[in-house]
Amino acid sequence: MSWLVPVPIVLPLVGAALSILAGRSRVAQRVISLVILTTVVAASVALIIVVDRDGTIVSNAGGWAAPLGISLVADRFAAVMLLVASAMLLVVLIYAIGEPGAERNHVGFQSVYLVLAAGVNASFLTGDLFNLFVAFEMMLTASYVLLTLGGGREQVRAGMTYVVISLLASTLFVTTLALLYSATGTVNMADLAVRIADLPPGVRSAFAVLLLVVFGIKAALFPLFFWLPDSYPTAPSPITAVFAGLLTKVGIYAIIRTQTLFFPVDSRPATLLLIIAGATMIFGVLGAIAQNDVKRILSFTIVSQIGYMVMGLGFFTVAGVAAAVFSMIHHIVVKTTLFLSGGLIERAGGSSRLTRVGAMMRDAPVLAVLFLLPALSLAGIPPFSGFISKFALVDAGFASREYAIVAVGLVVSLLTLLSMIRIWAGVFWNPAEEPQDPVASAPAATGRLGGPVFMVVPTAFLVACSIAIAVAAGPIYAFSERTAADLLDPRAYIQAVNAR
Amino acid sequence: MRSTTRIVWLLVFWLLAWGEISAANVASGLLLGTALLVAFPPRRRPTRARRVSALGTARLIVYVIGQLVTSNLVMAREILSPHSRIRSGVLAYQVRDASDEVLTLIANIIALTPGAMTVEASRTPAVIYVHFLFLHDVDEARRGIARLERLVVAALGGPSPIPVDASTSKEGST
Amino acid sequence: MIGELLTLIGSILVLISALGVVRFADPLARMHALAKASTLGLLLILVGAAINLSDMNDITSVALAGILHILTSPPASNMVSRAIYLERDATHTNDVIDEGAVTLARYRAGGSGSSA
Amino acid sequence: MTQAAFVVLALAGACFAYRLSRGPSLADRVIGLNGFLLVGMGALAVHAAHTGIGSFLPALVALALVGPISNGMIARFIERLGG
Amino acid sequence: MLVILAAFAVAGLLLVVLGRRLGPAAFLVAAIVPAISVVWTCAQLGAVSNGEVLSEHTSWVGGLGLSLDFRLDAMAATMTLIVSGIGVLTLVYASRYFTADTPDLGRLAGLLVLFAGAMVGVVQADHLLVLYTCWEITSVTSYLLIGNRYTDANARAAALQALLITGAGGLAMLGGFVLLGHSAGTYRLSELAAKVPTSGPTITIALVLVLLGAFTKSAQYPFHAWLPAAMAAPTPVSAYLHSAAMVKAGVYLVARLSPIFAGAAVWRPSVLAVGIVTMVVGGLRALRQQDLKLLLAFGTVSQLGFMMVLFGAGTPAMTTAGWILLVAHAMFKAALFMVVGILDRATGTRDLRYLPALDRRWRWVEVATVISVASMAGLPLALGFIAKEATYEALIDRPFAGSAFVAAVVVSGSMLTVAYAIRFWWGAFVAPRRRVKTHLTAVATPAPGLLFVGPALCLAAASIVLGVALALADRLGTAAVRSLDPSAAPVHLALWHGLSAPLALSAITVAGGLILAITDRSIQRVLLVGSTLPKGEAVYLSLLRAVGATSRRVTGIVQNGSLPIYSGVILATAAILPTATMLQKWHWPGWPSIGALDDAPIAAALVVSALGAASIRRRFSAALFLGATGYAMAGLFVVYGAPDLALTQVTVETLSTVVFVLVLRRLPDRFERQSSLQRRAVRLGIAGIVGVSVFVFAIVAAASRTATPVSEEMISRSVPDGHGRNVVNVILVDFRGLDTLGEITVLAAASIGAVALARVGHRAAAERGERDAPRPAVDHTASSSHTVVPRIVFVDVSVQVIFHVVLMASLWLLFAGHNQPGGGFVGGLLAGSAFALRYIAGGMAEVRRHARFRPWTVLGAGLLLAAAMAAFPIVRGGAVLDVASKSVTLPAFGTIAMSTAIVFDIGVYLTVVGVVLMAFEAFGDEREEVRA
Amino acid sequence: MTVLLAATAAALFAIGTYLVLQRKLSRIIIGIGLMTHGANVLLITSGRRGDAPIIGESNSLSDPLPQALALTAIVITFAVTTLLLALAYRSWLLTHDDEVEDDVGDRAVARGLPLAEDEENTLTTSSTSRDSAP
Ligand code: NA
Ligand code: NA
Repeated sequence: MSWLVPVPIVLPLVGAALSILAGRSRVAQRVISLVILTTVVAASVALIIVVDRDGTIVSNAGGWAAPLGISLVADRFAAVMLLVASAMLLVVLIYAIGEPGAERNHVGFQSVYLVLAAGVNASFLTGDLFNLFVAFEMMLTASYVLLTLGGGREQVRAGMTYVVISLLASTLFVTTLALLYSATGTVNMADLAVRIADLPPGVRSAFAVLLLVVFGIKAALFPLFFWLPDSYPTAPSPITAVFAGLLTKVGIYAIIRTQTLFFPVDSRPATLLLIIAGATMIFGVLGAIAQNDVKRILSFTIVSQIGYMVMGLGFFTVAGVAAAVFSMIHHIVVKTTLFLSGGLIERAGGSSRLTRVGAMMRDAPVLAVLFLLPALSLAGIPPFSGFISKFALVDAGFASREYAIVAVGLVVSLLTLLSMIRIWAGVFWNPAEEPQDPVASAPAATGRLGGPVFMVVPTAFLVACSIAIAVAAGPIYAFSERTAADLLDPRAYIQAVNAR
Repeated sequence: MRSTTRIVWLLVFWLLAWGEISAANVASGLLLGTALLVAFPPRRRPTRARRVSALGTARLIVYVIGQLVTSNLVMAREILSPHSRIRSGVLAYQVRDASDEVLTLIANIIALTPGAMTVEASRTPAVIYVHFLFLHDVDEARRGIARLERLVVAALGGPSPIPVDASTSKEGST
Repeated sequence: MIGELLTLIGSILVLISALGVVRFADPLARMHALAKASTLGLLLILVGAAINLSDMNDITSVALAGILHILTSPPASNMVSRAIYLERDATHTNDVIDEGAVTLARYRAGGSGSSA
Repeated sequence: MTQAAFVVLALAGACFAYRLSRGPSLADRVIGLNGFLLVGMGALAVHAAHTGIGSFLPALVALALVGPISNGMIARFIERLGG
Repeated sequence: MLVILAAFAVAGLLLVVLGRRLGPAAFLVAAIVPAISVVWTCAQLGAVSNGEVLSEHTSWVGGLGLSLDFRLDAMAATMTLIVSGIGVLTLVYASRYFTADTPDLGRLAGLLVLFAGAMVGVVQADHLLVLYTCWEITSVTSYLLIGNRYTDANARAAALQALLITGAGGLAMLGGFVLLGHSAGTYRLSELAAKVPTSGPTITIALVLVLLGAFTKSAQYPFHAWLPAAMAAPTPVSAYLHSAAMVKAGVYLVARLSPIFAGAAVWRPSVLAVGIVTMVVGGLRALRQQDLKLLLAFGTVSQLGFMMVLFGAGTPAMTTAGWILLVAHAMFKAALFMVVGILDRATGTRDLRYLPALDRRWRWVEVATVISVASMAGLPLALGFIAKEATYEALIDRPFAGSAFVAAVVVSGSMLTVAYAIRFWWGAFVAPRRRVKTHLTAVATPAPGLLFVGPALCLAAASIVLGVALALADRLGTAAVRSLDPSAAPVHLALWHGLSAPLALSAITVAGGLILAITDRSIQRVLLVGSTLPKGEAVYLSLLRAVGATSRRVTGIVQNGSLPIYSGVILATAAILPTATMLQKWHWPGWPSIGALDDAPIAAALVVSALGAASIRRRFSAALFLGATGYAMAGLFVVYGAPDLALTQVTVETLSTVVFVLVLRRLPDRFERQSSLQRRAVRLGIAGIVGVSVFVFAIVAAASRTATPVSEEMISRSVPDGHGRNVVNVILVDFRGLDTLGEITVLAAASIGAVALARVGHRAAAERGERDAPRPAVDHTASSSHTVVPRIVFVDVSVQVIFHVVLMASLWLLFAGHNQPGGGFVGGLLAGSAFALRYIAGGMAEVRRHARFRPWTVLGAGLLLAAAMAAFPIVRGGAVLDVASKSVTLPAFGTIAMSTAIVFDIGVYLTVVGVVLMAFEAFGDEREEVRA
Repeated sequence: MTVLLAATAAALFAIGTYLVLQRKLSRIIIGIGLMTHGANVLLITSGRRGDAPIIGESNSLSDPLPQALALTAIVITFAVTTLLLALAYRSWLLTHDDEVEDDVGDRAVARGLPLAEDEENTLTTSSTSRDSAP
């Protein structure tokens, strides 16, 4: 089955090329994207089944065994992220197509979107640290383009912040790669795992922290997250949804992957991770409470939620990492859903500012449901998936006797609830306080569903997915536990890569 | 230039690049050169076909090399000596054979020699403006350009009546 | 040996022109000085290198570089000179004679169709 | 003698670098950068002759081809901008 | 049990979504499921009363010990009956309370059903986390119910307050539960007693956390404020949530845990203290209310405190009394709320100062009121009386330290209850009639219908029936108390305990209450004591404000919106954190060699040009310095032995310059603002830190190398397996072809972005014409819309000559690349330079005239070629990018090695050409666009 | 790695950092360019120094892998720089400057604009009115 592994990377690239060539026909472009992404989802499903059954699959690009070539490694962690991510990409694409907006009609949109998909998928699958850099760049460059496609003033300003910070992160990544190669003579991840163990302890720990900072910028950790809430909200909703759902998770993925794979127990920055986790949660959620705009609030809660995942990792136990993995799955789905709902709200209300919209309960009850359920899930209210995630983290934290961070996590979840409720009240209950911005778009006619069918249905589907995660939490958590066990004992990974 | 000339020129370049004359290189050079000229056809101008003179070209080259050496010496003296002999100025020179090729070749050769520099050229009228660094004798400088013009025209196989064609004059700006 | 000598002479010519670029007072004059480095100096270095190299492929490469340089560098330096000339302040030059002043004036007036 | 050529070229490079950094006009800087490139081309050739290895000659060819391009672009730029 | 809970959920959701059209009838539909629950529970009563326990277990998240465990014992059955039974009555009542024109009744009915289901879940849960789950669902549904009339600001605020306070308590409780679960090794309530240790700091903390949850939910002082505020909810909601159901959850939890933890040092004192204070404060506040509903709300607070006291003590007798009070309170309080709702609907006010007098048709309402009030006051014959008697009896034995004090407070608290009970009846019915006699302002208020009064009457009847015919409840009560505390003695509910001390206390209570009620006005000053206590609202409000203010202050500082500060923080973090970590286990490997002499001029050039770029205050010159740095980098690549890099660097640098020129020609050349000295000092500081850590890292990392690099193998296998002598190129197109594929993708995406950004203004125009498809390559109309670039003769002709040469050179680099420096990238960049020449000669029109193909086509074709070369081997069953090679021997040509790697490299080449063309497409046009 | 080149890389990083911490996008772009050069110095020096890695020309070849990696990094930086320049260009079209402005929303929060919702005010009013003294 190893032929399946590169499919999620290469297929979108072929699609992107075709899409560029098919520039004169939007319909053709859409068909290409839909077919490609559906196929990728199918491939991801197949991969996760096979990987869970038979163990890690390695596919060597070009047929060159590690460390000569680039190994693509599908283990449980990669497979599950791949599946969730590609499903999100497909659903959001349908939403984007369903939105009658000008920006998504740009001739380049579909191809760049496919490049983003390829980059995200490659980030999960690659077993080579430099190739991870390239995958990041694919993903990021595509994201720069998607963010600024409209060319509006806010988008340009936000784009500057986003691109500059991302470029700094990329430069730091290259620098880290250079230093790592300098110290070890390899960039293959399995190989690095072996060679880093031979480095002096100080150097090892320093590299752990350096990699943490590098990926921490992408993952939006404190104090590296400030760019995120300034840039994400300016993009069109489907774009923000993908960014929010996937891009930061790719950063977290890289953090979890590198920290567990490369560094032996004594050089993992566990305490630092917990401190960062706490600060990220707190500053993120305080930021969310201070905001007045749906998308900005949601953006800040991305940050605070990232703190939870880092907290799970910081325990470095199977329970903790499993909780982190489960959180990632949950959060990708729920956050994407929330931004899609937010897009519908913005469309129906003509604005995403809490003061400009209001009392939408009456006109858009469907949107109310589509927002409330994922919002409660995000805040960790049972029985939704967010609760399972929160409980798993709390459970892991108590098992590790890290009471302080657990307490922070619980308080932050209450504040998260407050921030979600502020959106709920501001959008669906409170009357609008300010008149509509005359320049901004007027509220669109919404109809009974509260929006165009092909926007509402994908959103509803994701809401159903997030509920399904809670219902099927048993098997999903069990899978997360197996994933965590794999991650914390990387011998199987290394062996699979090095098996010639 | 004719297409065949261009292809040959490209082939020579190709062989120099590969540094080896082999059947494969010649074939590929011809093939790619032709392909390039087909894919990116050079703009055809209604100019009279010239017959490039080998002797004229050789004489031109010798002249240029001589100029190169002498002007370099003059320039070196100027740079290294404490006293400045600089007496600069711009001359306008009307070219008799006003074809683009001649104009360009004159302008470029002037650029190769220190002490003189083309600063502007116009097609109609066919005038080049040359900046001299040591303009002690204006007439001598003009004669220098005229000599160059003669050599260039001889090398390119002129002189020819100037074909006044509409498209060229429209495009020429200055 | 002869190759190395040519190389050294070429280098010295380049250095002299560099001194000229430093010493000369106005941009056009500096341009003249640079033309020295870009022609004879570099060509001598290339010839010297070609003599010293043994591989035929390498020699042809050096030759190619030389030919291409002669081909491409004049129009470029002409363009730079032209830009300097057209944009400089006509009233503040050291030129003893400027037969192009008319052209210059017309250019400035936008008669050339330039949108600058 | 090769070493001497390198030293001489380095000195020339320093002179061009001086013009590049002092200007004062943009054209002067272009001249400086151009000279800098020429020194680079010269050094490449000397290097090749010195080591007998032709690996860097394609770079020499490329420089001969593309070096003037930036000059031309900048010239067009100065034309619009002035000075 | 799970089936019934699921039925609640499904029915609730269906009503929320589809119940819109039903109008008030939705409530009758909604009553079906609770009715089923009542019937089902009654059917189990026989078994349950015999002490049997029904249980169900369904696994949920095995790995976390989460399973859906439910059980029905007598206590759970009691609560289920209360919750479902009163639920049915409330829903019937609501169908008359709301008029048909009220919007969204379906949603309200559905939420009530959902809430009822969650409440049933709370009482039937046998798993702490399932209990928590249902608990939180009640919080959320109560939020939505209280705020249902969202146009009312009070309702919204009250809903939020309820949610936040109970939510906070819930989270504390979750923490406590997890701690308990970890200590006991089980989350099963039924197993907890056997397994949990009852002392130790962990248990203490856990219990405090759990109690926080219980106190907030049951509106205990000082967390009680949300309950009176929640009276903004429609009255049926209050009647249900705030008397019978939700507020009992905390009491229920305490009742469940008391027998297990009463021995723990923290348990009894805290529960009793909180309960006592709540009871008194609630009573005092109730006496001061003019709004009947608020009076009941504070009465509920007081009664909940009372119940806390009873259950929290953890003695069997107190628990018994608690059980009776629980049942009694549910009945009389729900009935009274319903009465208030009826009055409110009919008269338009709930203020006892303005209520009109009601005529005889209202007698059934008054009957229900009198009975319920009597039960509340603990007058004989009513169930409330028995509860009070049982309490006094339980306390008289002084079962624990301080019980005398508790008894005294309970008596006083009960006096207050009597007083506000009288105040309620008097204010609602008697006083208005007296006012009518004096002022003659009687209004004929229409009497309520049967279904409206019925539920209240039913509850009142139950209060009397149970109060008189106690035997009915005897068995259930015994079983319930024993299900909580197996050591409890049988409950014997008796109307008449004989002339005993409890009776005397009851008499004192009633008498005291009467006196309080009569001297109402004159003791208001005393009652002000109640309002001088710190108020829960105030605490809540100041907390909420503090959170808001803190969040804004912190966010204002941290998230200040300034990119330089963000960059500075990131760079400083990236420099300091790793270096500091390294310093913790510091080991200096010693200085490496100073450096080769060859490098010195290059290093100098690098640093000088970089400094130039930093110091110059003109945009374009800075770009030139960057270019010089780039060329110096190429020099470093040369001395380090990296020809491909040198080649790439010079071509990239040239094209960068081209792009810089294209863009910067539009921007003003000079930077204007000079920043303050202080800012520059900070910048310099961060720059210094970054520099130092790079230096340290570079030296330490290099000195740590022990292993041989993996590239040794690449060198040895380049020719035999990679079929190329240029190892770098073999790496790029073969060993690490995936990197290259990704890289050209980045190029393509970036160029698309550049075109999109730079040509935003053009799109609208294009949309009108050809649906913004990329413009065709040969666009003769284009030149008319763009300024004609001044042509220069010598440039025109030179470009004519050089153009094809450059293209030829690019092809040479492309094809030679596998064996000598070159390759697709450099080739493509050089070909792109050819078009730059065209641009120099004649601007965009010239580029379009000669490019022949649309930039998009070139870009797409290149990418497709490369991606297809990568994908094709997969189809054949090989690995991605698997290179196939074949040697062909032709006569006169010799052996020619054919490899798919070269096809891949052609793809790279085309992509790069496309990118350069796209860059011109983006920035090339002379005309400056309209401001968008 | 030598002290000289480590110091060169450090200098490039430091100067780049200094430029990146400014407001004009063109300066930031140049700063990032310098930092990338610094990273490439580190990359190229992370491998062995030697003659061009072309088989058959020499016996002491330089390490080809960092070269390939650096090449990829150079091209990617070029691509993204182009995009950033497009942003600068667009910014100039919109504002006639390429200055990176502060985020409007963040500034609003920092200036302490009140929360728009009426939760707080409502609570204040309703809770005082509710418990009216008789
Ligand atoms: Na991100
Ligand atoms: Na609002």
